[in-house]
Amino acid sequence: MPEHIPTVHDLETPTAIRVVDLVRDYPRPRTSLLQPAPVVHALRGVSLEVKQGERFGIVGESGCGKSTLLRLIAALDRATSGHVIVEDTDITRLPERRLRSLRENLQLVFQDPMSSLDPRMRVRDIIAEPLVVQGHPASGERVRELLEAVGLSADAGDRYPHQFSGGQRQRISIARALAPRPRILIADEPVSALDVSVRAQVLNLISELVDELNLTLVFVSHDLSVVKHVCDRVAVMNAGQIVETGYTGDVYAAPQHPYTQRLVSAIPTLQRALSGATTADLLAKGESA
Amino acid sequence: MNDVLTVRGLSVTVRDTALVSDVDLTVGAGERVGLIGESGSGKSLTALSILGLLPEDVRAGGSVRLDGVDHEMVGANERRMSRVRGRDIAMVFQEPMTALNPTMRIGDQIAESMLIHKTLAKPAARTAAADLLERVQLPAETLRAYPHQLSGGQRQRVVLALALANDPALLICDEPTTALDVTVQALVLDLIVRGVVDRSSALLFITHDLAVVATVCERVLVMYGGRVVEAGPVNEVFTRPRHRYTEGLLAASDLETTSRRLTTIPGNVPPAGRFPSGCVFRTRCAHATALCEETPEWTGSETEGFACHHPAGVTNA
Amino acid sequence: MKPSFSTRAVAFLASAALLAVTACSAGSGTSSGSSPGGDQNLSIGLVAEPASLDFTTTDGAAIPQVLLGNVYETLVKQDDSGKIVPSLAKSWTVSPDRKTYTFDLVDNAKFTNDKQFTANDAVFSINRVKTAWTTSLKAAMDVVSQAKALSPTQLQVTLAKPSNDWLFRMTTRIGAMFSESGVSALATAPVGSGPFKFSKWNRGDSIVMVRNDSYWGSKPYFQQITLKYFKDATALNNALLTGTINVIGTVQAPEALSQFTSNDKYQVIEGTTNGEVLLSFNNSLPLFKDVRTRQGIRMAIDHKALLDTCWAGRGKLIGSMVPPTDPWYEDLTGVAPYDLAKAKSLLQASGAAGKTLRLRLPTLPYATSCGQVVKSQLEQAGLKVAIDQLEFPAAWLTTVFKNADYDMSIIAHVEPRDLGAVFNAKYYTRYDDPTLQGYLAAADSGDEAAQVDNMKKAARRLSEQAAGDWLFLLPNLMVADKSVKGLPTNAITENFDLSKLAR
Amino acid sequence: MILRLIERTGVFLVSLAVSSVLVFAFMAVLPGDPARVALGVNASDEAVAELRRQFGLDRPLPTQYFDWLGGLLHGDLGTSYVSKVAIGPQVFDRLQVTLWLVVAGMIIALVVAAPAGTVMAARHRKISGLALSAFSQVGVAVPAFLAGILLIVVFAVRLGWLPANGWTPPAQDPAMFLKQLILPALSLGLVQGAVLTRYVRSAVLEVLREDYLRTARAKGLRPFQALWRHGLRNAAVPVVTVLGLQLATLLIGAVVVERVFVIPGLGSLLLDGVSNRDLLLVQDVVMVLVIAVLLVNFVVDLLYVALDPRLRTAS
Amino acid sequence: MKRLNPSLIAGGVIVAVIVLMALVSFVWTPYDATLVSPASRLLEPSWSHWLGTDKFGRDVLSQIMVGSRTTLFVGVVAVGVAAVIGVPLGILAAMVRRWPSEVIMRANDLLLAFPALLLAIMFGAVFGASTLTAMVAIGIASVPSFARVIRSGALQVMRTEYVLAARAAGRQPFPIALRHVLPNVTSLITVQASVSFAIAVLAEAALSFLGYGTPPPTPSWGRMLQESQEFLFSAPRLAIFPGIAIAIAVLGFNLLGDGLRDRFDPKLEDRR
Repeated sequence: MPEHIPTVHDLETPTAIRVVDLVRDYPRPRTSLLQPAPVVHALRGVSLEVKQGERFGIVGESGCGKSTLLRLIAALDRATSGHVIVEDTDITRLPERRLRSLRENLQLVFQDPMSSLDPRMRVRDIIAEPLVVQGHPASGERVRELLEAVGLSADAGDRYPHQFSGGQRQRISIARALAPRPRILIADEPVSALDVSVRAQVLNLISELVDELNLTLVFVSHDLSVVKHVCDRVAVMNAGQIVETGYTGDVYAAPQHPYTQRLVSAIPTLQRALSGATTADLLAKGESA
Repeated sequence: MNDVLTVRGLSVTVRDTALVSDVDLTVGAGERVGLIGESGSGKSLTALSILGLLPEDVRAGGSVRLDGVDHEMVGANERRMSRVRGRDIAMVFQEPMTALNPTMRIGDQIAESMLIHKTLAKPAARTAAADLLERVQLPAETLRAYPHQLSGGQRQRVVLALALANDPALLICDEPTTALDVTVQALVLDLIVRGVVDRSSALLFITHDLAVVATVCERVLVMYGGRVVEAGPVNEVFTRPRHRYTEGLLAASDLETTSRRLTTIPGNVPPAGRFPSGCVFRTRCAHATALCEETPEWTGSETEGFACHHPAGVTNA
Repeated sequence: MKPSFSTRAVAFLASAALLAVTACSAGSGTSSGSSPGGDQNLSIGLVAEPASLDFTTTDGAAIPQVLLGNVYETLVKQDDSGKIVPSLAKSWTVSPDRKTYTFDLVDNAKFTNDKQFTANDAVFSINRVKTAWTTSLKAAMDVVSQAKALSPTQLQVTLAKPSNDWLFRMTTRIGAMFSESGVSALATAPVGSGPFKFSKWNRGDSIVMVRNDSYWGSKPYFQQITLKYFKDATALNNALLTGTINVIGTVQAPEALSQFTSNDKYQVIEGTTNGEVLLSFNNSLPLFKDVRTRQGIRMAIDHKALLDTCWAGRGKLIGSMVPPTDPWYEDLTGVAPYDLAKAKSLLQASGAAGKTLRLRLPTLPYATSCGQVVKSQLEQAGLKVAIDQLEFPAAWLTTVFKNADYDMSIIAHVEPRDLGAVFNAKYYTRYDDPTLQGYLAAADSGDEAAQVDNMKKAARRLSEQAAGDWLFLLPNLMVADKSVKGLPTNAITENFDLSKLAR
Repeated sequence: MILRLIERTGVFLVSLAVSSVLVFAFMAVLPGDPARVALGVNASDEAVAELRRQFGLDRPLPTQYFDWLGGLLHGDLGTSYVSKVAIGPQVFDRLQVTLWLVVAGMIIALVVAAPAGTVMAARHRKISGLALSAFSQVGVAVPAFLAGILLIVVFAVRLGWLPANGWTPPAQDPAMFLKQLILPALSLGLVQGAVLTRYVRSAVLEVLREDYLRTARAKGLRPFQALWRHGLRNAAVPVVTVLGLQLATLLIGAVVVERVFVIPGLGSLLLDGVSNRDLLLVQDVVMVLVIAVLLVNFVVDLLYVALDPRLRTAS
Repeated sequence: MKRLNPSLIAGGVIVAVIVLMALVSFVWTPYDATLVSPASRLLEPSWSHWLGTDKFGRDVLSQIMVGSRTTLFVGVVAVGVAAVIGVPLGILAAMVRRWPSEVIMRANDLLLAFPALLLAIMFGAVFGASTLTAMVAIGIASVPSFARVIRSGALQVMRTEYVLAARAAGRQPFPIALRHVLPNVTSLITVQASVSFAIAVLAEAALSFLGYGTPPPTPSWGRMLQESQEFLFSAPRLAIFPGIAIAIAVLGFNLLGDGLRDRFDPKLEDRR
């Protein structure tokens, strides 16, 4: 699928992440002994490139394969075929023990603020975990520094996750991700479980940190509006493939692929609604179930 | 236009904690009213107390009246309420994946709503069910399917079909599309709107999504901390918010802004029942003063007004 | 272990501890004649169910209890007083050298397969013990050098050497008379000449016997007798209380007797058995080679208190390995009376005091019960006792009985006249005493008077040497509906005679 | 669906094969030479050797195993070392007895547990629910044999209504059969019922929290109607699992009740076999029990499919 | 907000009393629990013997006190064996790939085909009847239920994002099992342990009744009950006291299990 290889916008900038023709099939539990196990094609040949310092968005609906793609990029899962190259290292087939530099340079923030923090650990230990694993001294100093960076007071370290609200927990998650001073931050739907009033805070925080620490950001969301706000470039995924890639403004204003067009038109916005758009208008480009 | 639903002074408490206080709410025939609020604002509890389906140890107070039902619905006994539910009021819940009985065929589940209220006899109910499925754009084979064979969007349409089965005077939707993808959401929202418009039913639509409520509804009530803080026509409230919370919410959800920084409301939404006394928003409000420790009076009419000591759009001292 | 350790049969086996009720032939009640209202049924509750019906290849007391005397008959049998009396043999003579026995047989006995009983069947049965039997008891027949039929009603048996014991053993299962053509399915279809026929076996539950209407002797009263088996003493009691059974053949929970004694619907029968409850010592161990240890232990035990505590005071105190029904019985309880002070000093002297002895008990009610009393009493005399429970029969037989891996044990030896068999260098008691063996040999080969005299000496020798401690003699305890007659007072034979029972 | 059946059958057969090896191996390490125990301790070594040869105990273990397995497949369970009679008919008879007992017990348990558990769940915050709950807790805590003894004391000995013990095959005397079945089935059923009640309660509680029950009530079903029409079938799924497990446990667990009520069941046959070192008998009984348990599991598996359409095919 | 529920309090109090009784019995009992004294056999309850004496003249109260040690021993051994095998097995089955996991769980199901009592009797036959062998058997028979419960709990933990985060941070499987999975299934382990404890106590009683339980002279409630049988009519108290003790102990552990489950299971308490 050569047409899906992203256009490299700036040849000078080194590549942070390159994904080449990535395929991931999951066998489903057999339904019979006679037939081979059915296969779920989670990724059907995905290629993309993220430049250093870029804010790259991935948008798609549930089951489109965006989470699988993230796991492969973070070496949390094994590809069926294809390659993932992070900062010039092909990590696709590396054994766990040789992933040390990836584990330091690439960190993740997850969607669910309830499930992303171990309820039995103190916040201080949660934040220090990546450091301890990598063999760095987990000084209280560093933990305090991180807490401060995400806008939490230093005494938050002594408490347990359940003592925090959703937004605060997401801050802790971000602090943990930043602990080993990564160069790449991958955020998987980091705000979709948050209240609107808190969502803005967390989005601001991520933005600020990315700027301040000069991070490469890969931001995954089902919400095109959020991606549009945060990211420079976006890839739209559907059914295990990238259907469209481009600058977020362009994709949003003039979607090329029919799926993207349908997606964009289905998003209700306040402006459109106030100017008289009805639910029927959301379906302008056809419908799906 | 007569009022289908009239709620007066509704309160919901669990043990001694108030979760919803003093909610007044009217929905007229054919009217689409939105109830918007973040988590813990009490919007779902409000809906459940209208239906009388609150969890066991949660109590409702105040008054809920429905046009055509000759009794007070708060505190009414199960027998009376079960006659009202599904016939006069129907409800679509948030989570389509679990809202249907996994061991019963779709057709039977839809037909059941009609059989219970004896609106139709068995064979007729069957035909009616097929008809309803067609209205929500599902094929007739769906009748024989089990829920697990359908996608989330399809299931939500089934739930909508069985809610509309008896042409209810009032349809309550509680975050009906939150769990769905955007493209699916568009379809379901359209089906809901068409369903109520066709029947001239009243709609009470609950969501946290401003854009959705603006698209679906004509009038909106904003809830925060178990109270209605502002009410009015969608265009009015979303363009000229009076309550400081509405104002903040609008700003925080504006992702179209060209600035990299979004406007935020400081602090977090407190858990249900832990909101401050007086003005529930005062702990997060930049305009709060000592005055806000007193509960602000409702300003304006029942359909259009707000409860704020320092409303926006007024030059304040 | 060799098949035989003397001319004497090793009578004891697993049966011992199974507490067989062995009933004597002469009942206490009046027995009915030949023509009662014979349509009556009776149900008797027993404890140990047989594993098979073939006592020629399967050990245990349960099979002869049911079949001997009822289905199979012997040439001679024991009466209530222990005397040997005629059965299938009308009379017999012994040659002066005491080696040749000539039996005159009855001429009207018939097997249930309709074959007449003849001297040939007797020869066949006696020879078959040597050839086809596989149980250890067959050794009792080793002394026979020849058996031959002089006529259809006359049998001559020649022994290799004189043996008083042989004739006695002929009253036990060894002497059972089989039909030459009736041994093909002994395990399931026994054929005998007795007053009852085997009818049905509901395994795990009951055995049904029906009257043999063509029996040559006086016919039994009951048409059908069901023997029901209960593993649990309480269940047995309940069965009688609720009318499921009419007779408890063996009371296993003597403490529970009070509920019957206080109720005039029931009669309680109490007599003696052959079951000496023995606290056995492993006499091959250095500690037990010292007679002071053995005597010390005997004197440390307060037998009266023990009997009261563990068997509700039912049973008889005996001072040696002889029950009161044997002709050479003497009361030897005074040989080693309870004397704690003396016991302590004896144990001190022998160096046993302070040592830990393993008391390895079979999992049987009386052993478990008495073991705890023995432990407590011995510990007061300065010993330490560690109780081990071994599953009976398998584990106990292997560990204690076969390998003699024990210090002390408790088991009831219920075989008749088993003194010589039990106190023997090759037996698990490991009691090696030439003096004793001398007395026993003399008893076996001498005439009746010499036998009684030598057996008395043997019993006294055992008691004085404290080869073991005889805790008590198990009582014959039966409970029955008041109306049941003919129940035996004493239970000193291998069988439970059903033919005397009546209402 | 048929393919699923074949697969389940495959799993069942493999489990059978593996467990047969386990059972055989376990018996092979059981101390106590069966031939010697059968003959008595004083038997000569020659006689023991002869018996061993006769029973084929002198052959290599794998040969013995396959012989045994072959016999099993033909329904021939061999001949007992101790009683020298065929084991098959015996085991079959005893199994029937135990099955009557267990099934009667389970029926009583179910009859008690289903309504009681449902009420406990539906009224779990009300006095009636709590009272039932407390009652079932006490029921769970009473050992089955103690319950049996108490029942005998009260209903058989004191009141004389029913026989204290014993067993009559139904074909022989149906009235007596029923009379004798009542007390043991009750002592088994009440205790199991108490255990089952707790599972029914939690299953129903679980279901009561399900969204679809709320949907049903929003349709206009009254709480009990909603539970009846939509809840019970769903609650049945976890309960069936427990029922299967209980049935399996009871096959052998009934031995205690068999002992109390003097019932010639499989459990008591096993106990006798163990103490007599009737090795082949024990091996056969254990195998039959294991087969029964696996069979129950297999049936439970199939029942799931009947109860839960989600398991039929993943669309 | 986690509140103490009545089950938890009741269960906790009962279990605490039993533990206390066992501890006290090491230093003090009214009488020597194993001393046979024919003179004082079968005494009715009185001021000197609160619960009377048995047929050996042993003080029933003292025996019940010392017997609580056996009860606790029984539970600890059975639960210990079950937990030590079942917990790692369950966690392993949750963490390995599908096939090995399938094999582990099938083997586990197979063990389920050998009911506790059957195993106990067979173990008794092989290793000799003793409390320890019986309880090891009961423990082994309880492994499947432990493994199942722990596996399903561990699977849930493995699906959480904090485990994903730990893996992304470079944690190896073993430390993940130790630091994240184990602590988060402890509540399940506690509940299961409590329930298995009750089962073990009941099993000991049943085994004692069959003669495969605690051998004399060690006082055990199960054996006291068994020994009391012949006195059901003349001295029913001999059965009643140990019977009540067993029932209360089982009740206590069951209540504790229920209480812990209610407390740990967020679904049961809808409100925070």
